[in-house]
Amino acid sequence: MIISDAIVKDVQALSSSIFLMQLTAPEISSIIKPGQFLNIKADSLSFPLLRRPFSVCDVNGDSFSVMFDIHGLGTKLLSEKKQGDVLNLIGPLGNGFSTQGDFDLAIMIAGGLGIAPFPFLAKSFDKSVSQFLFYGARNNEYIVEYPGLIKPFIATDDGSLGEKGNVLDLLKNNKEIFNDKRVKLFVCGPTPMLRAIAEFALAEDLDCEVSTECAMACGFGICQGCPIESKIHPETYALVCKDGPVFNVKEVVI
Amino acid sequence: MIISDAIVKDVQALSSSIFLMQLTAPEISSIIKPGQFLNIKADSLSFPLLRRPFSVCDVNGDSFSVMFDIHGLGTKLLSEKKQGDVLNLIGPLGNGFSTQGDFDLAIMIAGGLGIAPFPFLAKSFDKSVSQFLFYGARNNEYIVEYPGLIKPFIATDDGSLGEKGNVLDLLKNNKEIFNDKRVKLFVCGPTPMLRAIAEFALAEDLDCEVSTECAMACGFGICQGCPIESKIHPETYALVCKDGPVFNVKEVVI
Amino acid sequence: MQPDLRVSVGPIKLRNPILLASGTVGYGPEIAEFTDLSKIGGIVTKSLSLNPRKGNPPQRIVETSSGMLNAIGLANVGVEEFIEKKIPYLAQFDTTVICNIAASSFEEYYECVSMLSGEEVIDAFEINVSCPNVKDGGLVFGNDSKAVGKITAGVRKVTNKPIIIKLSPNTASVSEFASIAKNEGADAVSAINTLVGSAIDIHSRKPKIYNVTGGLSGPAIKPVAVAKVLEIFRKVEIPIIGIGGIMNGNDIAEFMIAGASAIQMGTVNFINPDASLKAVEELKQYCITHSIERLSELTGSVIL
Amino acid sequence: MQPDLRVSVGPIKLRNPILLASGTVGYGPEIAEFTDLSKIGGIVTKSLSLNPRKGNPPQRIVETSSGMLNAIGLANVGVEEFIEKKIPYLAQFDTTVICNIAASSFEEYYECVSMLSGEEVIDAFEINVSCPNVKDGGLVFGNDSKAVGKITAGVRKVTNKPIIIKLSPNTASVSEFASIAKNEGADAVSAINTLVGSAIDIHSRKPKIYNVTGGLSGPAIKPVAVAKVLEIFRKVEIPIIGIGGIMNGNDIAEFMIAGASAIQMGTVNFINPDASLKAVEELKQYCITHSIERLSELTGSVIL
Ligand SMILES: Cc1cc2nc3c(=O)[nH]c(=O)nc-3n(C[C@H](O)[C@H](O)[C@H](O)COP(=O)(O)OP(=O)(O)OC[C@H]3O[C@@H](n4cnc5c(N)ncnc54)[C@H](O)[C@@H]3O)c2cc1C
Ligand SMILES: Cc1cc2nc3c(=O)[nH]c(=O)nc-3n(C[C@H](O)[C@H](O)[C@H](O)COP(=O)(O)OP(=O)(O)OC[C@H]3O[C@@H](n4cnc5c(N)ncnc54)[C@H](O)[C@@H]3O)c2cc1C
Ligand SMILES: Cc1cc2nc3c(=O)[nH]c(=O)nc-3n(C[C@H](O)[C@H](O)[C@H](O)COP(=O)(O)O)c2cc1C
Ligand SMILES: Cc1cc2nc3c(=O)[nH]c(=O)nc-3n(C[C@H](O)[C@H](O)[C@H](O)COP(=O)(O)O)c2cc1C
Ligand code: FES
Ligand code: FES
Repeated sequence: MIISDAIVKDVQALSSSIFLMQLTAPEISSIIKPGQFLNIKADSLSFPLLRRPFSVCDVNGDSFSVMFDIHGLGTKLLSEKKQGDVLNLIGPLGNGFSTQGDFDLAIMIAGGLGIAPFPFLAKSFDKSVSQFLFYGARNNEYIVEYPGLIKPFIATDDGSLGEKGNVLDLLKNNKEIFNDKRVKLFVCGPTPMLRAIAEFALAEDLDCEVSTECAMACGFGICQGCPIESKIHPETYALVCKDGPVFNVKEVVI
Repeated sequence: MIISDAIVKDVQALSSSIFLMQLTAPEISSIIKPGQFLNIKADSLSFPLLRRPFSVCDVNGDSFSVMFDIHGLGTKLLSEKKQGDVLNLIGPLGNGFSTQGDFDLAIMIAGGLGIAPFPFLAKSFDKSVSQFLFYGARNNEYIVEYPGLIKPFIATDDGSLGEKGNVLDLLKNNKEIFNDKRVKLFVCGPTPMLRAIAEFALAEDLDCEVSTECAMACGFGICQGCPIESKIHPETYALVCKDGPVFNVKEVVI
Repeated sequence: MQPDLRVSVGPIKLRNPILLASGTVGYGPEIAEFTDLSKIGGIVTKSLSLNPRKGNPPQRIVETSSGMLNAIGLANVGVEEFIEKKIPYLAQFDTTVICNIAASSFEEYYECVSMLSGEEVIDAFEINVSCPNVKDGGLVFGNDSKAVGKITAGVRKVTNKPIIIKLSPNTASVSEFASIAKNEGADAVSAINTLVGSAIDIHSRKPKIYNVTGGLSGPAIKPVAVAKVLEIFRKVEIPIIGIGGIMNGNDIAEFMIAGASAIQMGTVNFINPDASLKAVEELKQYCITHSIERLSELTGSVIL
Repeated sequence: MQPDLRVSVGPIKLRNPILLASGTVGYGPEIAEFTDLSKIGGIVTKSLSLNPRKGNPPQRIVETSSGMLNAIGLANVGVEEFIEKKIPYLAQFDTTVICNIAASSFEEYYECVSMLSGEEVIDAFEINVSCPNVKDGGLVFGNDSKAVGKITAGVRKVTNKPIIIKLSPNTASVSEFASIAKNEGADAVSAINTLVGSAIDIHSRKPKIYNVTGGLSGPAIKPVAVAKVLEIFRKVEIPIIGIGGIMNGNDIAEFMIAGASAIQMGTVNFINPDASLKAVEELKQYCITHSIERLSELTGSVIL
C-alpha cells in the first residue's frame, strides 16, 4: 500500500461509454493482485474531493490498466486524461481473489462493468485450472471485448447480444459444465446480481467469491465508511475496503 | 454583455510566468472596447467557483486575447488550456477607457501586468493622437514585449531593465514630453501605483483615467461585492465592475 | 407530457418554484439581461432598510472552496428610492415580486413593511432576520427566538400580504424558529441565509473581509441547507422556501423532496446568470424522466 | 534558520501543532503506513464509548462539493479492547496520544475516563460532546450548555490529565460553550466537530445516508471553522485546537493566526494520508519565509 504518481500511457474508448486507461506505475504493477483496487485522485483540486476506487483490470510489465464507465464527475475527468498526464493513486488496496485453492474450474461471472477485474484474474490461475466466463449486461452497448479474455457466455436483458435474460439464468442453463469439476465462482457486478449469485452458490454449496462495492472515503481502513454485515462477527461490520472488496459469500451478508 | 463560449486558439508563454491566451469569440470581439473586461470561468466545476476577471488585451478580427500571470488556482488552470478547449465567459463588462476627448498626447502607464489592456488601447486612439508608454515592473522578468506596441520607457525596481526606480519617477523625469501638449494619462497597475499617479495627476491637473481592480463575484453589478469610494456620490459606493473598472481620478478615491 | 411546474407557497402562487434570492440579483435590471423574469417563479429583491445604507467598505467578498464569503453589509437604496425607482421597473414583468426587508430595530421592520404594503407590485414580504453582516439587527435578531417572534407578530399587524420569515442557519434548532414564526402568523419560512464564516490572509494576518466575518454561500453549504429544510419539514407544518447552494434543476428537486415548496437560487446567479432559466428546463426534463405530472408533488416526498 | 515548531495547548506540549483528528485515523496502524507519527504533534484516537459500538448501517458517507458527509455512528471497539489491543500499539510511538471519548450518558463519560485515566500512554482526553451521528448523547449534549458544563465538571473530578472539550459548530454561540467548559475546569477546547448536513437521492427520494443526516467535513467548512475559532479566541481565554477543512500548512497558519494553539487534520487523511507529514515541512517553509522563529507566536496574531 503506497501513495504513488502514475503516468497515463493511454486512454481508449472501448464503447461509447466504457474506457480503458493504462497507467505506468512500476512499483504498484509489480505487487498488485487480481481483485485488488486502486484509489485514484481524478483531479488535484479539492473538488472532487475524494479519491475514486477502481479494480485493477490488467497488468502488463510496468503498467496496469483500469476499466471504467462515465458515472459522474470523477470518471468524466478521468476519461478526459491524455497520455503523459500524471495521476496520484493509492494502492494496491484490499484483498483480491484467491486464485489458489481446491478447485479445477474457475467460473467468472461479470455483470456490466463487473468485467473489469477479470482480464487480470483470468491470467492468474494455474494452468491446470479451466475457465469459463459468464457475462451479462443491460444490452450489447455494455458488453466490451477485451483482447486475450476467453470467449464468454453472454446474456443481455434485451437480448441484443447472446441470450436474452440475466446471467444467473444463463449459468443455470449451462450447469452441465460443472459436472465432475471442483468449481469456484468469481463474481463481480452490481449488488443485486451479487446477491442472487451468492444465494445460488450457497444453495448449491459452491465455493464463491464476490467483489463488492460501497461508497468509500479512504479505501484503506481509517474512515469506517464502508461497512458490510459480517456473518462471522455479526457484532461488528467488516470493511469493504480492508477486509474486502472480495469476500467469500460465507463471510458477509450481501 | 453576453454569456458566450469562446474557443481557445492559442496559449503562449510570454515569460516564465506571463501568458497570452487568444480566444475566438466573434460576437464579443466585435463589440468590446479597450479597458473593458471579461469574466472567465476557468473550469466548469464548482471549484474554483467564481469567474475570473481579465482585461481585454487585444482584438484581432474574430478573436481577442487576454494576458495574465499565474496568481492562484484559476490562472493556473487557464495557463494549462490547450487549443480547441472551450471557455465560458461573460463580457464585455464595465466601462473602458475614453479614447475620444480633448487630448493630443496619450500617455499610457503600466505597472507589471497592468500592461494587459494597452495593446488594444494603443490601437484605438485617433491617428492624430501621439502616444507614449511608460512601463514599470519589479524586474525584467515582468516586462514583456508585445508585437506592435510602441517602444516603452522602462523602469524596474532593481534596475535589471531600463531605469532603476518606479514608473512615476520615470514619468516625472521625462516631463518635457508634455510640453505644449494636451495630455491624458491612461494607467493600469497595482493599487499603490494607481494611487501615486492619481495624486500626481490631480496635483498637476492632468486628465487621468485609471483601471482599478477589486475582488469580484459577479462582474456585472448584481452582487455589490466591488465597492470603491466615490468622490461624486460619497453617500454610496461606486461599483468597480459596473461603474469602472476604468475611472477618471476625479471620480473615485483610490 | 408537459409537466405542470406551478407551486404554491402558502397563499403565494408561483409559475414554477424558482425564485432569485435576495441580495444576489439587486432589484432586477442587471439579471434581466440574462434571464427572462417572466419565465421563472419570481424575484426576491435586495434587503431594504428604511434609509439607504452604504454597506461595508471593501473587501466585501472572498472565494472559498466551493463557496464564497460576503459581507456586503446590506448596501441598499432605502424604501423611498425603492418605491420611486425600482418598483416601476419591476412592474413591467409578469413575475412574482417578493420584497425583502432587513432592519436594525423592531420599529424599523414594521415601518418598512407598512410603507411598502400598499404597493401592488409586491406580492409578499420576506423578512430577513438573519443577515450575518451588520452590527445592529441581523444575527442579533436571527439567533433570538423571542425577537423573531416579536418581529413576525409586529409585521403581521401592518400588512395583509403574505409574510415569509428568512431563517438563520447559525442556530442549534432552526425548527424552533420556524415554529415561532408560524405561531406569530408567518405564511412561510425561507431557509437558509448564509453561514457565518471567515478567512484570514496568512501573509498580512488580516481578515480577508473588512467586516472580519462574512456569510458563506454556494455549493459548499448545500448539505447544511438540505438538513435545515428537512428539519423544519419534519417538525413544523409551514411552507418552506429552500435556499443554499442550488446550482441547477437537480438541486431544486433535492430541496423539494426534502420539504421545500419553492426554492431560491443565489450565488449561482453571479456565475451563470442564466442558471435559473436553464433550471426551468432541467426541472421539466426531470419531471418527464420520472413521470411526474405536477412538480408540486415532490414537496416533502422524501422516503425516510 | 531552523524554526521552532513546538507549541503548547495549556499543559499539553506538542512537537508541532499538527494532530490527527478523531475518527479519521482509527487507532493508528493504518495511518502509520503513510505518516511517521513521531514526526507530528500527535494523534487523537477514534471516539471511544464504554462498550463497543457497531455503528450505523451503510451508506455511511457521501461526497459533497468540497466536502463529505459521514454518519459512522461512533463505531468503536470500546474501552476494554482499546486498553488491551490499541494502547500497546500506540505506546511504541514517541508522539502525543489524545484519547477521545463519546458517551451516551453523563455516567458513561465519567466511567470511560476513570477507566482510562491510569494509562500512561494517554496524554490527554478529548471529550466529544458534539457527534451529530448518534441518537443518544451526541448533539443532545453538544447543544445544551448545561450538559456540557456538567460533563466537563464530572470528567474533571475523575482525572488529573488534561481535558479538551470538543465543541459543536451547530450552535448559535460556540464561545458560550467554550466559556462553560473553561469554568468547569477544561484545559482547552477543540473546534469544530462536523456541521449537520444531509443529501437526498433525487431518483430514489431516499436520503443518501442511512442515518438521514451526517456530519459535514472538509474544505467546504473551513470558513465556518475559522470563524468559530476566532469567536472563541476573542471572547474566552482558553487554549483552542482548531479543526475543520485543514488540508495543508497554509491552512494551519490561518487557524493559528485566528487563535488556535494547535490544530487537527481530519478528512484530508482519507485523501492524502501523508498530508500531515507534508504540512510539517510547509509550516517550516512558512516560518522561514516570514522570519518566524517560534511558530507558537502565530497563535492569535490576527490583526483586527
Ligand atoms: C472496490 C471498488 C472497485 C471498483 N472498481 C471499478 C471499476 O473497475 N470500474 C468502474 O467503472 N467502477 C469501479 N468502481 C466504482 C467506481 O468507484 C465509481 O463508479 C466511481 O467512484 C464513480 O465516481 P464518479 O465521480 O464518476 O461518480 P459520482 O456519482 O459523481 O461519485 C460521487 C461519489 O459517489 C461515490 N460512488 C459513486 N458510485 C459508486 C460506486 N458504484 N461504488 C463506490 N462508490 C461510488 C464516488 O466515489 C464519489 O465519492 C469500484 C468501486 C469500488 C468500491
Ligand atoms: C477588472 C479586472 C481586470 C483584470 N485584468 C487582469 C488581466 O488582464 N491580467 C491579469 O493577470 N489579471 C487581471 N486581473 C486580476 C485577475 O482577475 C486575478 O489575477 C485573478 O482573478 C486571480 O485568480 P486566481 O484564481 O489565479 O487567484 P486566486 O488568488 O486563487 O484567486 C482567489 C480569489 O481572489 C480573487 N482575486 C485574486 N486576485 C485578484 C485581483 N488582483 N483582482 C481581483 N480579484 C482577485 C479571484 O478572482 C478569486 O475570487 C483583473 C482583475 C480585475 C478586477
Ligand atoms: C453577495 C450576497 C448578498 C446577499 N445579500 C442578502 C440580502 O441582502 N438579504 C438576504 O436576505 N439575503 C442575502 N444573501 C443571502 C442569499 O439570499 C442566500 O440566502 C444565500 O446566499 C444562500 O443561497 P446560495 O448558496 O444560493 O447563495 C446574500 C448572499 C450573497 C452571496
Ligand atoms: C469519517 C469521520 C469520522 C469522524 N469521527 C469522529 C469521532 O469519532 N469523534 C470525533 O470527535 N470526531 C469525529 N469526526 C470529526 C473530525 O474529528 C473533525 O472534527 C471534522 O471532520 C472536521 O475536520 P476536517 O474537516 O479536517 O475533517 C469524524 C469525521 C469524519 C469525517
Ligand atoms: S473506505 Fe475508509 S474504511 Fe473503508
Ligand atoms: S462584482 Fe458584483 S457588483 Fe461588481
